[in-house]
Amino acid sequence: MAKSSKVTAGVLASFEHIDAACDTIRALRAKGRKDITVYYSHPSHELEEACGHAVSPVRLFTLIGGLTGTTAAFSMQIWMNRDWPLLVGGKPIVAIPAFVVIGFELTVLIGALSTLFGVFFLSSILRNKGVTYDGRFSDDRIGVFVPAGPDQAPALERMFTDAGAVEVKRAA
Amino acid sequence: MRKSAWITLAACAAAIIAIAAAGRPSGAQQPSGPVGVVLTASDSAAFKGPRQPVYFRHDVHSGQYKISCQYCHYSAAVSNEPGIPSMQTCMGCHLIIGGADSANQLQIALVRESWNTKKPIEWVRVHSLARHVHFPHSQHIKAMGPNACATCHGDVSRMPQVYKVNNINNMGWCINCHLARNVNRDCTACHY
Amino acid sequence: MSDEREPSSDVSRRRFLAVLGTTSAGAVALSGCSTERVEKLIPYLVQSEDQVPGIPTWYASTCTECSAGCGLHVRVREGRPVKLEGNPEHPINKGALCARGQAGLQGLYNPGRVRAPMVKQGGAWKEISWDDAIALLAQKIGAAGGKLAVITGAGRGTFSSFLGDWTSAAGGRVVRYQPFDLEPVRAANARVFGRDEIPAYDFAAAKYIVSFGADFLETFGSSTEYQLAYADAHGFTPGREAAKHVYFAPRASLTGLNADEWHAVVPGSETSLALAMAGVLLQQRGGSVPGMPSVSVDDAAKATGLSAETITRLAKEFASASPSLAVAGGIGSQTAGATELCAAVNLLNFAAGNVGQTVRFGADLDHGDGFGALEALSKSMASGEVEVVLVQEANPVFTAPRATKFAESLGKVPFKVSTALYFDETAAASDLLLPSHHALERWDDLNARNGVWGLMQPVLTPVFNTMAPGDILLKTAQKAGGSLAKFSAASWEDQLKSTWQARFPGGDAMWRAALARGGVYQDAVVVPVTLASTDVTAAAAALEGTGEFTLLPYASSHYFDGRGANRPWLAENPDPVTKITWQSWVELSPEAAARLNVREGEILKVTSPHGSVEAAAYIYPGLRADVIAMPLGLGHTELGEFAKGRGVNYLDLLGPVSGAFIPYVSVKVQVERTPAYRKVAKTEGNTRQLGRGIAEAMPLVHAEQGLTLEQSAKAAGHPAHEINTPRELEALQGWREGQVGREDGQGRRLGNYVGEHAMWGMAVDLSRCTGCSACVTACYAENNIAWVGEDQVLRGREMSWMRIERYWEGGFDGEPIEARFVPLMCQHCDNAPCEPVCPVYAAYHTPDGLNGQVYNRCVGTRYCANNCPYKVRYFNWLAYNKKAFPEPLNLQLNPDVTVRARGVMEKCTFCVQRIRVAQHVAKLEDRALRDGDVVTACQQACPSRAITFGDMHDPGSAVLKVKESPRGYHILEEINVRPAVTYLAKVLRREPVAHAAAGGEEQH
Amino acid sequence: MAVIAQPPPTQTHADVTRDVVGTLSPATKGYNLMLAGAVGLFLVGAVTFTLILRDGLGLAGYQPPIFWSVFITTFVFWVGIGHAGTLISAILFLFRSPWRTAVYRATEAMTVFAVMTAGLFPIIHIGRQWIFYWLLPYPNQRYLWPNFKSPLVWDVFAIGTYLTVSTLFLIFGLIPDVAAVRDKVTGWRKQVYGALSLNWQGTDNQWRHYSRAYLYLAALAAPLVLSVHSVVSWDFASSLIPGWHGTIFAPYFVAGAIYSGVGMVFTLLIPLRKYLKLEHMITDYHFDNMSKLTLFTGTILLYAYGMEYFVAWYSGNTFEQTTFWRRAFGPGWWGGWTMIICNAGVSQLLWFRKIRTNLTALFVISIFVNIGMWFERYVIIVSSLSNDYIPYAWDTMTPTWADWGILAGSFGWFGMWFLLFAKNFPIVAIQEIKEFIPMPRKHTASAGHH
Repeated sequence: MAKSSKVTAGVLASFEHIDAACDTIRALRAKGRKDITVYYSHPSHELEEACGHAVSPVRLFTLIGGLTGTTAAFSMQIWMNRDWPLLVGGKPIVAIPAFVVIGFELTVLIGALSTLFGVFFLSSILRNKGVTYDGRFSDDRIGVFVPAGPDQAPALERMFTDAGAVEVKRAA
Repeated sequence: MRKSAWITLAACAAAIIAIAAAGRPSGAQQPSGPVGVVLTASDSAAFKGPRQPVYFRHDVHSGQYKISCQYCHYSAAVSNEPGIPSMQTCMGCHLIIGGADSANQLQIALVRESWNTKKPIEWVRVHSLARHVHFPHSQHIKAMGPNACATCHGDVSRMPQVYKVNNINNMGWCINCHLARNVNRDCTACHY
Repeated sequence: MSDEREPSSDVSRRRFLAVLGTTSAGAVALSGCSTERVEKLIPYLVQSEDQVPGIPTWYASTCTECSAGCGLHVRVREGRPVKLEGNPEHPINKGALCARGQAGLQGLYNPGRVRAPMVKQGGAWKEISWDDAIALLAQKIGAAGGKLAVITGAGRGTFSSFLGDWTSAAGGRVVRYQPFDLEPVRAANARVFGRDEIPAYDFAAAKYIVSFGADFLETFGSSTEYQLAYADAHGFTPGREAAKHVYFAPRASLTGLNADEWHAVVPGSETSLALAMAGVLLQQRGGSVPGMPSVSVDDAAKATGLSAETITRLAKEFASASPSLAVAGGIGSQTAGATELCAAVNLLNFAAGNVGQTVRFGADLDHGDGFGALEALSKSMASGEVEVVLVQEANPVFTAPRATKFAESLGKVPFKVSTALYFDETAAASDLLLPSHHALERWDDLNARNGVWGLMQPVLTPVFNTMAPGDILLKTAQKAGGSLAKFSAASWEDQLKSTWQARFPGGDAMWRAALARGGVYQDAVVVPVTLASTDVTAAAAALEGTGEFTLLPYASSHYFDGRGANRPWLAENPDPVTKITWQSWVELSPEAAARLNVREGEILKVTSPHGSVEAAAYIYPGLRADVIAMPLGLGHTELGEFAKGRGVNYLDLLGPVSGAFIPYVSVKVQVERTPAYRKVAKTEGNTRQLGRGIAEAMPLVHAEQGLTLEQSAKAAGHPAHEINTPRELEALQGWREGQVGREDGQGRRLGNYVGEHAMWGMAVDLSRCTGCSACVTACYAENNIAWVGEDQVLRGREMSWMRIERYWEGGFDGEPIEARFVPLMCQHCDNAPCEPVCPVYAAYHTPDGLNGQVYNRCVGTRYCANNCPYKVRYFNWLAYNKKAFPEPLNLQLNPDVTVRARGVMEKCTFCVQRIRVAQHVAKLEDRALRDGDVVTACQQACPSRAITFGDMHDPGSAVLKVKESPRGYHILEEINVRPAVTYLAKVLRREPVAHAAAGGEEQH
Repeated sequence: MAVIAQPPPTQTHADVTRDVVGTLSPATKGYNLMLAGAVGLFLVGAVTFTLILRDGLGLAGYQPPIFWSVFITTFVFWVGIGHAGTLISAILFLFRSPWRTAVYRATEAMTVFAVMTAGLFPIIHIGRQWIFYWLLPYPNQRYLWPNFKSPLVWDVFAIGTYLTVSTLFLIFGLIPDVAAVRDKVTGWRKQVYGALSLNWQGTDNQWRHYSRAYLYLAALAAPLVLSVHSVVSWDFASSLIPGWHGTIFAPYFVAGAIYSGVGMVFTLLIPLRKYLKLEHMITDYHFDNMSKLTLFTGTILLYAYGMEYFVAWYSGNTFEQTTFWRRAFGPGWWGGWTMIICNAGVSQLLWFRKIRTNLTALFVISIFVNIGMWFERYVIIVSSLSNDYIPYAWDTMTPTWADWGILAGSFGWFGMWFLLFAKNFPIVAIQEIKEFIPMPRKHTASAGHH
């Protein structure tokens, strides 16, 4: 796991039970905490819902990428065919039907690439947020991290233990 | 953090355009070379272009004495091939002209020797067109006049030693000219 | 002319040429990128007036590939001949040239040539200087004391007569020996008309042509001349009565396949047939030839195996046409009784009143002394009467049947000298080699017939260290002195020139004019003849042996007597009849094959009383069931890398020769199957066109009525071959005016849809085409096409841009078999399917309507070839360009055409290089192209004048006129690729046989 | 037909991680032997190609008019193989079909490596391999561009796109699993997987974008699957050669591709599952469903074959008729029948559940499928070319050692990559399996959502 220069101070709790985790998260959000980080090992609607995020804007990247691909493909083919027009098989110089295939391919290609770019760009992959992490989160634990100074920490620890966290530790 | 990502994105785009632009060859540059001062064969090493067995100076023949190109390259106006002068053509003048100074005399002596020993001088080829290109010299002279030579070969009248001014095997360079003059650029005009 | 053109002798001429070759863009392997390595430019010492780099110089000369003596135009670039074409001014070939003649160039640059004088010492050859060689010869001749014999293959002319004087001065004798010398024709003429000569035949004037086994389109006499005339007589020209052609022989040769009727008569029975026909003719015309032996139609029918009706019908047809022409004397019908046959045919012609009309005496076509003379010499050599023999450009060791023991007799001669060009069998058997100049390297002449004197001049400095035979004789004479001392001319050139100036008035002017025209041409005086004798033995000559098949060896139309065997152009140009390349084969009729249960390619053992040979079987429908046929010319033991050990020599099956000529059809043979198999290297796939309308034909009557193919088919009650309905065509029309037009005129400008460019097109008249394949060799020569060799042909990888397809029609349940020949080259379609599929635009449409192929752009996906419905694109699977042009063959390469490298697609370009050159010339002369400025190589060579080429946008162009013929059609019209090549349907003198159904009979 | 219900999950998340990470255990002798074999085959191909580069394509058995043969056949074969993967991972993902989870990673890997193999052939098969890049539209001093009207250029783009997208799809799906591996292993492997996991931590924010993006990638990949082989089929269909010039080619080829792909999945998974001890994850349930897919596509092929012959007969077009008559009874009859029996015929056995669940039978069938599909392409290409419009030019061909060398090499190249992948990456998707295994709950009562 990635080490980092500055570790955000806070409290990290890990849960075995999904419902416990969800309840805790909801409780924290009720308290108005926005800066919670939840770790889990697989896509889970229950948890996503608990975290209550809006729909990811990554689709914009897909859309824009796709459209760019289409325009790029057609403009490229039309321009290149006119740049040095050569006649083949008595077909028109600009033969749109023949260009559809590459139009489609580039739509998909650039669409996919920009989607991927979008994920890397939006989510924190490739960048270390410097929050505490535990290897078991990729296995069968759910982690909840809340940044907190020494003053708030004890309260949070108590809250987590009550909620049924199997382990609570403080990051500083 | 995010800004940097956007910058990277822009940079990539810029790079791609730059590469695209780079693909376009530039036009011919002007030849450069000292005007006909007296030079000895040993100097020829200093100049661009291959050293020739005989230090033949286009700058003297074409520049100083204003001998027209087609006097020696006799078939340029009538044939695809420009033609290289026979030893007889050289001797036509150098039977009499022996050279003003020792350096020149030395070189002209070589020419006379080759004539006497019937061993033609083996010139080193400067302009060698790819074998799958057919370049009709006659058509270009017909279209651009007898002094069109410099367009491709550079101003040899200022070259003590001939060198390649343009990459004649760069097709784009040919095409630039054909586009500018709006003449035929059908593939089979040159490739067959 | 050439002597001024020489550079210094120090600079190797060949290297010099090679270098100039590289400077002239083209004639070297195509390389993907620019050439940066150091090249040398070697100037002439003295610039000759008649050589301008990049511009071809044409020299007139004369062809020596056979005794016909056709006129040549030699195309010389940068001092080296690159192509041979017919001399349009020449009275014999009028600009046409056969495949063999064109391949003379590969004779000049042949790797099998003797490169320097050599002497045999202890069985090994040792190179010596010319002086020593001449001295040795002179000394031997001196010592021989008149026991000298000379065998020469030289044609009639100044040299041959000089040779005669020279030899008799030395006390020896000369035998002028030419294979296929038509001795029977001469003997018969001597007997019947008292003239020992070969007359001139006028095929053009004949209204009815009957050939008794005389293959006048291939190897009989002056075949190119005959073919030109034959095409005019037999081909269809509106408003001109077309001649009918009947062919009697056991095997349908190319001539037979072109005949309107081929009748497979019993070998040797032609004599009685000719006499019977003469009888019927006289009956009908009411004349008589006193003393002519009469043979009843029924006897003739019995002898020939034809029905009496047929004979009578044909005889009557023959009688009612005038003038007509009957010819005989071909190798394929040369039995021991060949002289009788020729005599009978003489009588037939006489009875029909053709003598003096279509058979004209007085010309006396060139011929040798006949095989009898050689045989006599052979005997005296055997009995030790000859001390020194000089063999001059003849190869009797190969061309005389082994049973005649010529080689043995030659072996008995103490000192044997050969002036051969090539290291052939005879050269190998000799003691001293004095290599001659090739005809293109020396001064010489040829008196092919009375009145026609062809001149030869050196058109390049000799490729090898050789000497003109004339100079050899002169130098030897001067060395030997004595009785030979009188031959004191300084050089053969002087001697020839002075002889000419003595022979013709006009001095130097005459000489220059003759050089320019290629000789002096006068009409021979026609000599009237009277009937000297009418005695003819009608009975067929007996055949030797007890085998079940009669052996029919015939002269190969490409190898001729074998001299062509070492020339890849001829070896790879498929035999016009069988379409086999590179190999020897045995032809069996389908019936015989079925009876012996033989399949194509099985090795058969053919045994005669005198020997046996083994070769692969080829099943040929144009053959009698009781005959097997074999082409001569292969089976060399020497002659060079391409010929040595290739094929078998069927002469080994023949017996000793008693008469004046070799009776080729004289033995019966036994045929046995062997377990061995060898795939036949033929270029044809399926032999039937499966009703696809590729090679179309229509009856003469319809052609005369000016019907189109569809109308003709309807009239004949056949279903018209499918084409697009008018509605479909209308819909497909779109691409031209519609789509392309919409492209703001750009498409119009690029593609050739408006008249501002030329639009090149071609027309091929199948009623003239005989399938002789001269165009194929012309294409190879012009376009630097690489030959690929037997192994690659077996993989179907031959590169011939132009191929002659031969399809069989009919032949089922008794109906006659008919051959259709179609020359197929790139059709330069407007809607070319090959173009849009090329990913890199290597195939595209040029503004002047060509289907362009840019070799250096081609990456070799081969999709174009797949998508070409005509299958006329050829791919360089291996580096054929490296294999096909070994020194010095590479000197022949045409500098105007790029040599294609490995991995590149190539095809017919309509000789685009010729188009471009013509355009350049026109531009320099500030004029537009004129019709006829561009002549494609195939069109130029065609001895049938079947091909027309030109600009279809020029309303006055010849090609448009031909294309307008109602017989015109496009191959595979229904797929609407709009070819630029129009074919004119063949014209039959009978109903065309119905097309075989799809999926019908095949031969693989 | 009878359906096998999805078996209820028996394992916990921890088991899944353990078992899958367990497959990455050090290689056994058997594995190394197989790998060595694959590399050996690849070298055979490499040597053959070197010789072809030196001497030319003439080394192969090409015999005009057959200008394309074994190389293009093998190309289309591998492109076809490359179809099952993305189909199963993308299209079935969109259809939310549960049985894909256990097998899709393996099939996806197969796809990528198959397309990687296919991608070599456009280079191998051209005459001047060293300038293959002329097919790409890159700015050059000649001012020349490729011909976008040529199906071969479409091909370049289609294959290129498909390779890129399917690779991305594979890598993308791998990220969380690699992270899981990273957290299990130690030492240098931890470093490596750590780097490969791109720092994945499975935070809510990451998952949020990740699952969305995965959906869109799937949505993009789905039509791609159908398009790629359609484009490949147009390489043939857009020509005018009888036997190629058919409008049903696109669906016909796509069905065939999926058919062959799934066949190859069987060939790979049946031994693999045993070797990696994944029997409890990849079960009859999965094979049954894949068999049904095979049966479905196989039946489409049966229809397509029938339709080809019918159209040829019904068109009344003599060229078409001759071609198909000869395909069945001509010199290449054996190929024509092999293709019909191995594909249309054998696939019909899968109507029987006994066979669908008998892995030995499935394995044997899958071998037939692979052979049959290779022959399908061989027949379509070679037999159609061998007899088109001009009978005089007709010819037949026999492949040479060079053809077989390249074919062997392609299998070696493919096997090499697949084996390496199977040993070093989770061949089963940990995260998606977990998705279908409910996590423990404290109060079952409070399950569900408020």
